[in-house]
Amino acid sequence: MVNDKIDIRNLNVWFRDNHVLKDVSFKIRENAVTAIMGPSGCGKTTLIRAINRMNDLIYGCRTSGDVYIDGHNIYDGNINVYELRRKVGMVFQKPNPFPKSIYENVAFGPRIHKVASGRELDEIVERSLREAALWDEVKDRLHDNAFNLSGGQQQRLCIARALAVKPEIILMDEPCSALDPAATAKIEALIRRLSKKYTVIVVTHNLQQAARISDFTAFLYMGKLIEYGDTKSVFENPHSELTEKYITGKFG
Amino acid sequence: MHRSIPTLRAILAMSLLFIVGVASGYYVNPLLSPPTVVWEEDSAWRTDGISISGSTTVLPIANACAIAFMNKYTGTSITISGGGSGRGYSEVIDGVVDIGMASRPPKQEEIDDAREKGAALWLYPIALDGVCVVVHPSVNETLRLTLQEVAKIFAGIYTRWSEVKPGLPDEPIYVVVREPGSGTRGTFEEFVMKPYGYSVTDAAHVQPSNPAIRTMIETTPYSIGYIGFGFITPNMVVVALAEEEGKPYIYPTTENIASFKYPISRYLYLVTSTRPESGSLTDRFIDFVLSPEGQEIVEEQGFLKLPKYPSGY
Amino acid sequence: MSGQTGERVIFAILGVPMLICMLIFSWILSLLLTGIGSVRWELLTVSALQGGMFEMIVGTIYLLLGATAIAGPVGILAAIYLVEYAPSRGLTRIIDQAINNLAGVPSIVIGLFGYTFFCRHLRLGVSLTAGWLTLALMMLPIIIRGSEEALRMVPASFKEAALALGATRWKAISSTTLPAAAPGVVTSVILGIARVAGETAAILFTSCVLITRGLPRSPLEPVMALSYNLFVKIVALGTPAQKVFGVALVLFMIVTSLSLSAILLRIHYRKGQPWLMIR
Amino acid sequence: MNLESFLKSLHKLFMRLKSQPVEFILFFCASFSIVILLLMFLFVVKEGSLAFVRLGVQLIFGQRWETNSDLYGGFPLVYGSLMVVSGALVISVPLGICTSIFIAEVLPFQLRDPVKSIIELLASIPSVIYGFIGATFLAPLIASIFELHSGATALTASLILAIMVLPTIVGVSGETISAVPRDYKEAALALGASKWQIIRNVVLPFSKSGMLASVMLGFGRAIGETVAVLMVAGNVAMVPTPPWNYLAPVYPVTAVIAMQMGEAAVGSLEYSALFGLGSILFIITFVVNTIADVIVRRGPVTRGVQL
Repeated sequence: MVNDKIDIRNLNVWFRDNHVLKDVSFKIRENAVTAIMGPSGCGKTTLIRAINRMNDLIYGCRTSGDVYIDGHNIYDGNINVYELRRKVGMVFQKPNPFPKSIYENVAFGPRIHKVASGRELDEIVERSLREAALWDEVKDRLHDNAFNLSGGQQQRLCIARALAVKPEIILMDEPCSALDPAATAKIEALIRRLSKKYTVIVVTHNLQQAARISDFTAFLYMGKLIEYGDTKSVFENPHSELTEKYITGKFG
Repeated sequence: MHRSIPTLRAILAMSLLFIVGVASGYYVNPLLSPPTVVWEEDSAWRTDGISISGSTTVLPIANACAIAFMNKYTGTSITISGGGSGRGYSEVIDGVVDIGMASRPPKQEEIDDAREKGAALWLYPIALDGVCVVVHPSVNETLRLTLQEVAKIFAGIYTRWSEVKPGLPDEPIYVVVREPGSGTRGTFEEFVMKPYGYSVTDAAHVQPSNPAIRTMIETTPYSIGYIGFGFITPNMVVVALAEEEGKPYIYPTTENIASFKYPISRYLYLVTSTRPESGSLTDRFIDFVLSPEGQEIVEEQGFLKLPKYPSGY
Repeated sequence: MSGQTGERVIFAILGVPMLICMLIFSWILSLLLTGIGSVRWELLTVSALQGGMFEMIVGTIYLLLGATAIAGPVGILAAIYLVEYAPSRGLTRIIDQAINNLAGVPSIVIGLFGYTFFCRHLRLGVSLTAGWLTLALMMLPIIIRGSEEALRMVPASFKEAALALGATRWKAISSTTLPAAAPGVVTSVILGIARVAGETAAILFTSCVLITRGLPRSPLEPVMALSYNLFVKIVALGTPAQKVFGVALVLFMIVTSLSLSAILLRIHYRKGQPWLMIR
Repeated sequence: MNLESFLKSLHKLFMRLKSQPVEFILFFCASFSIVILLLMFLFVVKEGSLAFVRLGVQLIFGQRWETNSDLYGGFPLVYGSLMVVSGALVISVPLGICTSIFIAEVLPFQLRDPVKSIIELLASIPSVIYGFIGATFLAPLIASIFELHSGATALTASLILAIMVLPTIVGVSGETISAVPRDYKEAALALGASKWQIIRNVVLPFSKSGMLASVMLGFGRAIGETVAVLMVAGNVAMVPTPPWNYLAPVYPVTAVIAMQMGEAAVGSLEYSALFGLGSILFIITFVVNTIADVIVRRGPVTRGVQL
């Protein structure tokens, strides 16, 4: 059975006088990979940061409209933002592990939420690293500094870190843009695998990548949602002329 | 991007501003002093300038006198800076200033230094500084103490009058002192407390001025304090002091203070390196301080004027 | 929800110190403002011989202008060298260290140095010039630090663009980097002035006198200054506070308006320079 | 760097400077600070040498400072300085660090600049004004609270000093907090960390060395402060009894120099002793500044250091 996990309604975001997202509305399917693509500066990152309210932290940012997750409006006054962010994990463009050991990186989330300690924590770390397909590579050096890992490993570590707090949704902001093709392939495979358990939203400007990994694709242009549908139909049979131009490489 | 170097321009502007500022100073300066009057007997000192530095105790006298002098003789310029007695002597000897201020006679090294550099120190006493120890009449009608006894009282070692001397009332001593920083307190502590290494007890009651001490002593039984000579009234008992056991007990009188028989007394001096030329501004200024008008200012500043104007210097 | 209440408590604990800081500031301000009524403003233009403070105000300005004229160019040029030229990291590091240490030298020690070196060794005596040099030493590190920061904030691409067009190094820097950094440089100079405007310990032995007639006629004469006057009157002469309130207030206003203008200038220009907004 | 290569690089530098007049002028200006610092050390120590030779360690450890009897024992003075400064730091360090955290992490954006500016203004108020305020308002207040005869005590001096070094501490530790990479904060935020958890787990570990440096700098500023301290410390050259009695007057080193420099005849033992104190002060601040510098450099700039 298929469900809608996230329901975005008339979302508008401004940075100071700059209207970045204009009236975006669409629904995101549960346990699937949704790709958001579009040329640089079209508001992709802003859109996913609106889903876990990370935009709140940027000075001069205003938001209107609603985002429902499991039927709860996250822009309601009484929502607990920290609970929300725990439920909606995020992976960033550049791998950003903390300057701590591999173990401590993954344990960071469970620790601050005080959900586990001791053996239990060890288990969570192991489970998360396995899920992120990193366990075999690092199991013997869990207490090494995370910066000793390669870029691709660092990014998978960041994914493991996000998984450790048991999120339901994972937002990925161009997770492969700083990686080489081999590492990219690993991450892409990982994303496919994760979509069985999690709702994954990936921002990308790489068309092939969107086509390869996503079940659904949204196309943003100048802050507006131009097209949204299942990936196959968007790529093979776009409704909008803009989408077609973008896909065929006429601009962007 | 063809804006040429605003930083250099800013530097230029700054220097220009600076030059304008200094130039305007030249312009403003004459405005500050009233137009020059043609004097009947014109002499060089009327447009001359001298500088004075030294003791901070003498500073208020010199400051007030200089202001009065410059307002009277509008062509003159007297520059005064503080420092201390040591600075006063050394700068007079080195010829950096024309007149030094000192609250003590020169030390041997300073005399040696002066001789070495060919300067003869001329000391002009301009005021007397004598500090009188006074008690409330309830203590005794006459009281004689050695400096050490006074020191012990002010240090809080004696806490009851009966401990000081047999026959005095068995009552707690009520110590009154001036605020730290006061010249009177400084003199008192230098002559009475420091030689014995004592410091004033925490239990002392601090009063901000001579009149305040006067009122305090007059109204508080069993009190003791110190006060400028000019502030003594019949309602208090002045204590006769001896430098140590066996030496005579001296009352503070004008003569005793002027002759330094009274232990807590000193002159305040103006110092020059040679005998000032008669008719020079240095000479005129010292004359002014010693004149009745100048001595009036000495009293206003809370010091004792000289008993009779010394003429032998 | 209980987590959020706990957080509020912690923030309250963190916030109280900030409120204390604000309170201290408003307390100081209110103390100085309560005395404003008792100050006779006509004294600003009256000579010190008549109890005014005209010469002290002008004297203070003299000291500041001269010190700025010395420390400004030297400081700015030093900053340019450090940012744009300095060849070896080792040398830059040593100069950097020296500047930091110079900034940390207590003003009284600078005053001692000024007295032995400028007044006695260079035979300048207690004079305006000695005061300029001493104050310039105090301003120097502030100006270098501030200008350095301003210069570093200008993207290297500006300069490179000019270099690519065939400009010499100095030409490239002076025509692109410097104009872009100018507001920051000027701010640092003003901050330097503000820092020394109220300085007492450094000019205590080097350039000030309590009273003299009029303004200095040459740079080798001593000068009257607000801070010195306030200090001597309270400490040495024991003048009651009410009588020197005017001096204190004028000094406060001069210094505060200087630093306020520097702060406002900085905020204004940071907003006006788009390349500073990118982090 | 060994001597030979140092000389070689120095030679290279000179060759470069010779060919480029502009660079030569700039280099001259830049090296000015080093020259001044050396001169300063040289002259202050030179003037103090007589005291160092004649008094030796007595200048630091001697118990009595009595100009009248030519006794120059700096211990009560150094003790007074340290007492006043530690009192000031005990007050201002927690205040300053909490304030800087609060401004950088909690305060709404619009308020940050105004609040920072106000604290910066506190830094620029001349010390003679602080002294004036301390002597006319704070000292009487202290006197009446603790029922003392005079409010000129170590406590008063500590309070005034605390206010004076507060901006330094807030400023420098604020700078290091704003240097915490946004990456780390966002990563923690995305994991659902609350603001306090970010402060504790990301900001504090990252900026603790900078905060330590700010404390060192505050110490350096406080121990060198002269005029304000002189006006409120009471100036009695004795170690208070008991030694931790903050309600007793003290006579910090800087105050002694400022008060007695004028008194001292040039070339006398007193004059030299004052310069001796000055060079001790110079060395203390030099060491403290250098340590602070090292801490700052070692601090948050390097990525990948175990926190």
